[in-house]
Amino acid sequence: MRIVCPFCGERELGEFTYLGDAKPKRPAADAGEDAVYDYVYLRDNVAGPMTEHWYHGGGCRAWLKVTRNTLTHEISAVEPAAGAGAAKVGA
Amino acid sequence: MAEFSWDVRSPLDRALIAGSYGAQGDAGVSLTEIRNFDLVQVMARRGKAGEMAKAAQARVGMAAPETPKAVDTADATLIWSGPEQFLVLSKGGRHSIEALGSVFAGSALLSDQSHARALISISGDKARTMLAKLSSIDLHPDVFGVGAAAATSMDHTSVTLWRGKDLADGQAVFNLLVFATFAESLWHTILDSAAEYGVTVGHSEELA
Amino acid sequence: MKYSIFSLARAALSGHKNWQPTWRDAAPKDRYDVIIIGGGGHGLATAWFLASEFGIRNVAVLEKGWIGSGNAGRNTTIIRSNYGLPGNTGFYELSMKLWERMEQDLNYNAMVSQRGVLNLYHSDAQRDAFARRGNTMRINGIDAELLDQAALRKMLPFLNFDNARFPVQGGLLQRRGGTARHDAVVWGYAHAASELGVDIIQNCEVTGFTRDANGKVTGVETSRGKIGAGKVGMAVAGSSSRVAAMAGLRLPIESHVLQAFVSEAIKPLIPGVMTFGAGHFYVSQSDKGGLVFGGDIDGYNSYAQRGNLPVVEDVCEGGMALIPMIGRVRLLRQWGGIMDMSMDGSPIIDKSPVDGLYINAGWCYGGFKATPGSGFVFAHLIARDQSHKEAALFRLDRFQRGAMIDEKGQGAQPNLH
Amino acid sequence: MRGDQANRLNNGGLIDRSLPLSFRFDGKTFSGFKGDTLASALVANGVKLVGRSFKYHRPRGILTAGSEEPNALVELRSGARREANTKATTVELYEGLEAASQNRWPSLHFDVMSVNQLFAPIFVAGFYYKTFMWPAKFWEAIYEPAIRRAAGLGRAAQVSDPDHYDKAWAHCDVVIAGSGPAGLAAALAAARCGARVILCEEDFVLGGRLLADGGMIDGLPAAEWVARAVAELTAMPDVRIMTRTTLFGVYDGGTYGAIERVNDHLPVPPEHQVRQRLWRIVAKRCVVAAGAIERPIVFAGNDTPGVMMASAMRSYINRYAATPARRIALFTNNEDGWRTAETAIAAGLQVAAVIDARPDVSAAHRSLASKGGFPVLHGAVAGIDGGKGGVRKISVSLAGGARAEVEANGLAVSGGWNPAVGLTSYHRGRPKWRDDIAAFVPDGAPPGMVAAGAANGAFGLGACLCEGFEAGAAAARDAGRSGNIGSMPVADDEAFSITPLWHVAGKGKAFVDQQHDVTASDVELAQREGFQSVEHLKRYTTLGMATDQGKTSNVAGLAIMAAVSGKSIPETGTTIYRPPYVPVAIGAFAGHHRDENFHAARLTPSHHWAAEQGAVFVDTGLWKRAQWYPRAGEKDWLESVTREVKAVRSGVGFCDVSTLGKIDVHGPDAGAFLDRVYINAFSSLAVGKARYGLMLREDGIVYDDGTTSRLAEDHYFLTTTTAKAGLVMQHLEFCRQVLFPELDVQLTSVSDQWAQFSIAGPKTRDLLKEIVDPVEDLSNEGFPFMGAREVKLRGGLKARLFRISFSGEMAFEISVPARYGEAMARNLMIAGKPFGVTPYGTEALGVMRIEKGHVAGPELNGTTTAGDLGLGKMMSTKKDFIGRVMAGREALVAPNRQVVVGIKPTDKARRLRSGAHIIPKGETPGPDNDQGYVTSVCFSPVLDQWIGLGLVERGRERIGEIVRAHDPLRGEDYDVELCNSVFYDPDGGRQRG
Repeated sequence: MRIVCPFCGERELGEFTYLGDAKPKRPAADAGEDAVYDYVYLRDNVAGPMTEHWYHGGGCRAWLKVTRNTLTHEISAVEPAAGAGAAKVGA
Repeated sequence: MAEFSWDVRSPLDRALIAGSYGAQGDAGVSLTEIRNFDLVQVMARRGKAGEMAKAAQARVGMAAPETPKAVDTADATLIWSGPEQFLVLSKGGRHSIEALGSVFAGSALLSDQSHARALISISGDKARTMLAKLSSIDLHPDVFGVGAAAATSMDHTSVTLWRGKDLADGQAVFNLLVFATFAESLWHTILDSAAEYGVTVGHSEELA
Repeated sequence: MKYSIFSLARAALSGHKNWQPTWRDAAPKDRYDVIIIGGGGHGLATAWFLASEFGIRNVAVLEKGWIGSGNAGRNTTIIRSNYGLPGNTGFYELSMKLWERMEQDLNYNAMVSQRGVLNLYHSDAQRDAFARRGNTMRINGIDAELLDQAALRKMLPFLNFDNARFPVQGGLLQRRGGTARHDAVVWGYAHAASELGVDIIQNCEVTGFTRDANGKVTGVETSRGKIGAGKVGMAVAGSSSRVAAMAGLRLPIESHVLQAFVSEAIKPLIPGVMTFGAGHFYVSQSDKGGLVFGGDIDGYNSYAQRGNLPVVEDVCEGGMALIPMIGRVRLLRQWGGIMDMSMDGSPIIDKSPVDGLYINAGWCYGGFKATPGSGFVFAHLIARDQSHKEAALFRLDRFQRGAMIDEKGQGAQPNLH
Repeated sequence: MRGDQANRLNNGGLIDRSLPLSFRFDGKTFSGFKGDTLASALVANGVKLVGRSFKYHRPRGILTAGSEEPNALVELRSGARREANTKATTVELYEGLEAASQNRWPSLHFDVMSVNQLFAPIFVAGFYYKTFMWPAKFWEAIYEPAIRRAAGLGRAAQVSDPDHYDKAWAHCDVVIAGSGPAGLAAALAAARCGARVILCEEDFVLGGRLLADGGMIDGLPAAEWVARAVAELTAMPDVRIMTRTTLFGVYDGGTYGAIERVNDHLPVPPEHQVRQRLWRIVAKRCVVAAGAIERPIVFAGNDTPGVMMASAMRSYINRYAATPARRIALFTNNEDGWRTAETAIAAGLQVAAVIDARPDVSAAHRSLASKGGFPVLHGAVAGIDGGKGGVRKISVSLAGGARAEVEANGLAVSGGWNPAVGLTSYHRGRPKWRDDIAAFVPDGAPPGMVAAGAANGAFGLGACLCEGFEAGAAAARDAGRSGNIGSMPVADDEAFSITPLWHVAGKGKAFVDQQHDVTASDVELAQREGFQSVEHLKRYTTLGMATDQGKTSNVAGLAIMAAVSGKSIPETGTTIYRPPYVPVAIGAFAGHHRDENFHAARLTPSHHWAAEQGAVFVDTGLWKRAQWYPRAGEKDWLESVTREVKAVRSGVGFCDVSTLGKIDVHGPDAGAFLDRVYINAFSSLAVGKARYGLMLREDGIVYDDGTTSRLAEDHYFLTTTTAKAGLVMQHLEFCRQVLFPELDVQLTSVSDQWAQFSIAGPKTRDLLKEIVDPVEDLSNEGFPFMGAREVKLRGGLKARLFRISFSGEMAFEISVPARYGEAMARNLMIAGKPFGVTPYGTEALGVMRIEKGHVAGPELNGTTTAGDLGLGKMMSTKKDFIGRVMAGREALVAPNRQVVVGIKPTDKARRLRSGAHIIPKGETPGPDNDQGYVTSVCFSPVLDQWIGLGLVERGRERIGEIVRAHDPLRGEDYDVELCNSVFYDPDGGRQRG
């Protein structure tokens, strides 16, 4: 598998670390235990295109949001995480 | 009062044995460790990438690279190291962290990496062939030209790789910054990879 | 049909023309007392235990492909009960005891071979962790031995003791561990269950659940029509989330790919099962002679049933680091299975929040060794509506309560278990 | 020179008669030529019997001339370089080659295990599932060892592989598998477009089937055309031709695996060179021009030595000038097979007969037969009279029902051709059936891949060239290249007609899978027993699971299954194709990463100094750390470690702690950021101060700990444990970039920038005064406990000084830029000499932390909470932080949790061991009273006894209770007392002093 890092270009799988589904969002501080349980433990476990967090730790250290089909491993989109460098230019 | 000497020692001080290594005959790979340099990581503050770029321009007279490139200025090399960050490589304290502090005040945060890395310069007509054993990126001259840079990994270890100016005979030069505590181990791996081509080993105090 | 050397000899005289199918290839009836979704080892074992132990024989096992086509048919065949945490320890030992009598129970030779499972350690910290685990095993009445380097040098002189980045210092050995012929386990349960009247229905994919007004599951919709059921159990590791979603459930499970490898057949080289403690590699040698080996999961969610090169390299690096004599042995086949990776690395065997639906899931990459135990406790749960005592901690709500069973201590990150 | 090569033709072939090579097979010396394979050299020497089969130990000969070979497997080389199951058909002959037949005892010609054939009526497919069950314990003791000894094929080397391997990456626009007509045409087209091309050929010569079958291309003899094409390709700088290289797999994102047998054609690799190299080829497009594999027809006795694939026979005669037999018969069901008759006649061999299963043969072939004076028999081979000496007589059942016999000592068989659909199917694709050629062809392929030529079912030479050329051009175009493509090579297409014939009914064993001894009746038995799915068939009979991956057997097997179950072949379907295309040495996948090079080693800045001191090193993750520093006369590690601890506790010592993860946290929001990742507050930390921090995972379990200092308003210096350094960095970047992007904070690893030493003991300050510039105030007031600031050293060097203590003594940690690390160690020795300074290693560090009750790795085991560690009070209630909510779950705050407590044996002479379990006094150990375990132990020089920490149920409420340390694994059981986990200086006076 090769991921096109928006900063570095296409790179080999070995440079990246996987975290998982990027859809769950960390609940607000007052959201309560059920919301956090859901965030930490429950997964859609998508069979098909899924947007995921990958870390380019073997390269530029950017966290990325990679849209990848879990049935075929085909990658259709990659974008930086909100706080990864360029995304915040001028913010 | 005891007499102290504060000798600096490169992380490759023991492992590097100047001379030839591996196959006999014309060496296909030349390895030179560059010792004792200043290396500063410059990272833009949130939303201050523009100001950081201006500050860099004012300081070295060149725009800092915004894509994976390395640019040579009169007395420093600026190497892209990630989004909105770059490394300043220089000698003799001209661009040390102390010297750069005021330059980037307010626009960027600095971290001294001078001692965190070892710098190895690789050339020779088998340099590219040898590097293909270590690097998963495409080093074809059309793809990785003079001034191209990459934050990448070799042997599962993070490195910064860039292509310097070609030598007078047209040979490509690949510069490699490796983490100091991994340097000796990676050095042996490089030697093993290069041995079949014959290697010339040396070290230098001069940036290429 | 009873299998034995005598029936074989008799059959040979008639040119083997009289053998009957090992199991009946049944067509679906309108209704069953219990439907088990998934014709893998766990599903078929559940059906056999329902019929043989709990007296429920009006049972169907629905398999979307051919039986054993999921992880039962693509694992590395290891059996062991060397777990360290309450919940796992007793359960896997229950399973081990069932392995030890399986062939006589089923009248089918699944080649259960107790040649030993050895976990190697390479540091004092690992030794201490194994000591803790081994003592847990002993306290639970399970065999365990802590071996030092001297003992291993005698036993396995080919390991890399002297020229290694992380020299082998010793190991935790469970002599009763070993391997079993994975396909034969499936066929054996199918054979025995079929003899007791269980319907094994292949090429029958479940596409939905039928529910009554109260939401209770009343049956399943399949590629071969609706089938009614008093209770429905799912044993579809790899596809648990997809099947659960048909009942509106989200599970604490991710699907990941685990690769496995076999080498060309060679004369006996490696006696038992061993795991490398300083890298991702475990190996045994099959009766046919192939080295069967594997390592870590690829690390990303996947339903593709195939993996990538970095893991192949990683596993072979581990193999060469541990057993440098296998350098010239050739890797013959690589394949991948979909692992139900749970959030603490341990399985879920529980009633679901949906009335009438029972879950057997989350086996990570350890489901094969659990096959008989899982079948037994799942049958118990379905038949009695109550967890078997050795499966009482495998509850679905344990994450909500904070009662995880986390052998590796990696937390809610499935790709690290 | 011809030597004893009785079956060598005088002329022709691609062998170099000027380079004779001598080799040994089963101890007997033979000769061959450069350009031979082991198989062709054996053929030239008239060797027919080369191996024994897997189950029945039947005598077997050479069936094919390629990597699909099921029978001619040998042990190549000897000793540490012995390679089991090596296909003689792919071994390039070299001087001094040694090979031995396998799976036989005592000899190939007299094999005791061939008695298995007598039991053949019982040893049918799956027989072992039905027996060997009684008595149960006999399986491991008797049955299985016998089966294991009998099974397997060759013997692997029993000692470490002495050769080296490496791995490399290559990048290109178009990678091409195979250099036959389609592959070469594809390479020409792509390269002329300016594409970067890699052409992989598993053979050691380019040309594929052209090498054996010749033909005319662009008006030139094939060999000449190949030479021109290769010359053109070689002249282009961006074309790389890799012979002896098999493209074996396709992975995601256009990554292909290939194995290059760099030096397998030599007795041993030259110095500094590898045996084999694994290539990871990254290509935008791939053209699979891997050709097709001729398939056998299953008939009784089809495994007799001397029965050979028709195309293989042509290879031996044309390419190697070696004649498998003097008088041959041909059995074919298709047009292509006839070429072998033509070849045999051209080589001056006798053709005994052609047995053609088709109702008609062409006029040309009829006239060939009459000219050659041999009959054409319409029918099929029904049996072979022969044995280990080879074929003697062939029995034919003629179309009309009559029988005929043909005397011949070789039989060429052609059952048609199977395109090599492996690569195109490795992403679980299923090939589709084509009736016209009676074969499976690719039905789609992984992204970026296309099949061309025979691999795509195009069997004519003209069609191969055309498909290859067009595929090459399209691939280059898709990769964004264009150029003058030149003209397409052209050739005539041969006619191809086939009448499918899979199995000829007859008496005697008819083998489908020759290597695994799977017969046609085994397939029928499997069907009878319900193993009708092709995957069941494969698993039940082991069809196609041998080292040839069923390349010659799979399709026949499923065709027979289709016939007996009354289904069509496409309905029956294929099994899943799995890489690698040919078996690949495990050593090649490992490459450089073996032995000491398995993983990188990280060295601390003072490593070489410590080595000079004679330190014993321990592996901690990738690090090599000084574990202790033995001195002459010390009898064991314990004596050394005890000395080091005493030296620290009474004087001063130092230890390199550079392995701790070190992270610069910069920016105006640095404090706010740390507040969110630690359970305790850091925004309130004063500049110049340090604080111990604890991080949780989001699930509320402790993740890591360390000391973090505030060096400036917007600059914190965070340390992590050695083990978690990389992971914590990744976690913090996740927090920064994903969870809290609004915070203006930057993170940089400075782990390698700083050499950090812990200096500890009552004389620490005395020593430091020698090192630190006198202007720095090191007094308790000037530099209080938990102070942290930059200081100047004598000579002007700047350092960071932290007044923190892991040992419980008065202690500092001092950091200097890493290249000064070694000098720092030396200077500490010089400066500390008057105070008896003692370097100490990780063992002493560990002893002192246990004496102080500090938790470390064994307690931070991924299942413990802050409360379990006795640090629950650190959890701030005034802020949100990672893990806060989940940490409050009922089971994580239950009162009966196992918590950290001190443990010491009641008998002071007793050694305590980690991993012992805690059982209440007077109870029989069992799962219900297993209350915890000992996590960490040490011999405490201060207390003069073994002590430890443990995780024990309600431990802190049970201080003073005597319990059992139960350690059945080591046969120990003794009383221990639960005690306060801080054994030494519990009120902390020493570290504050």
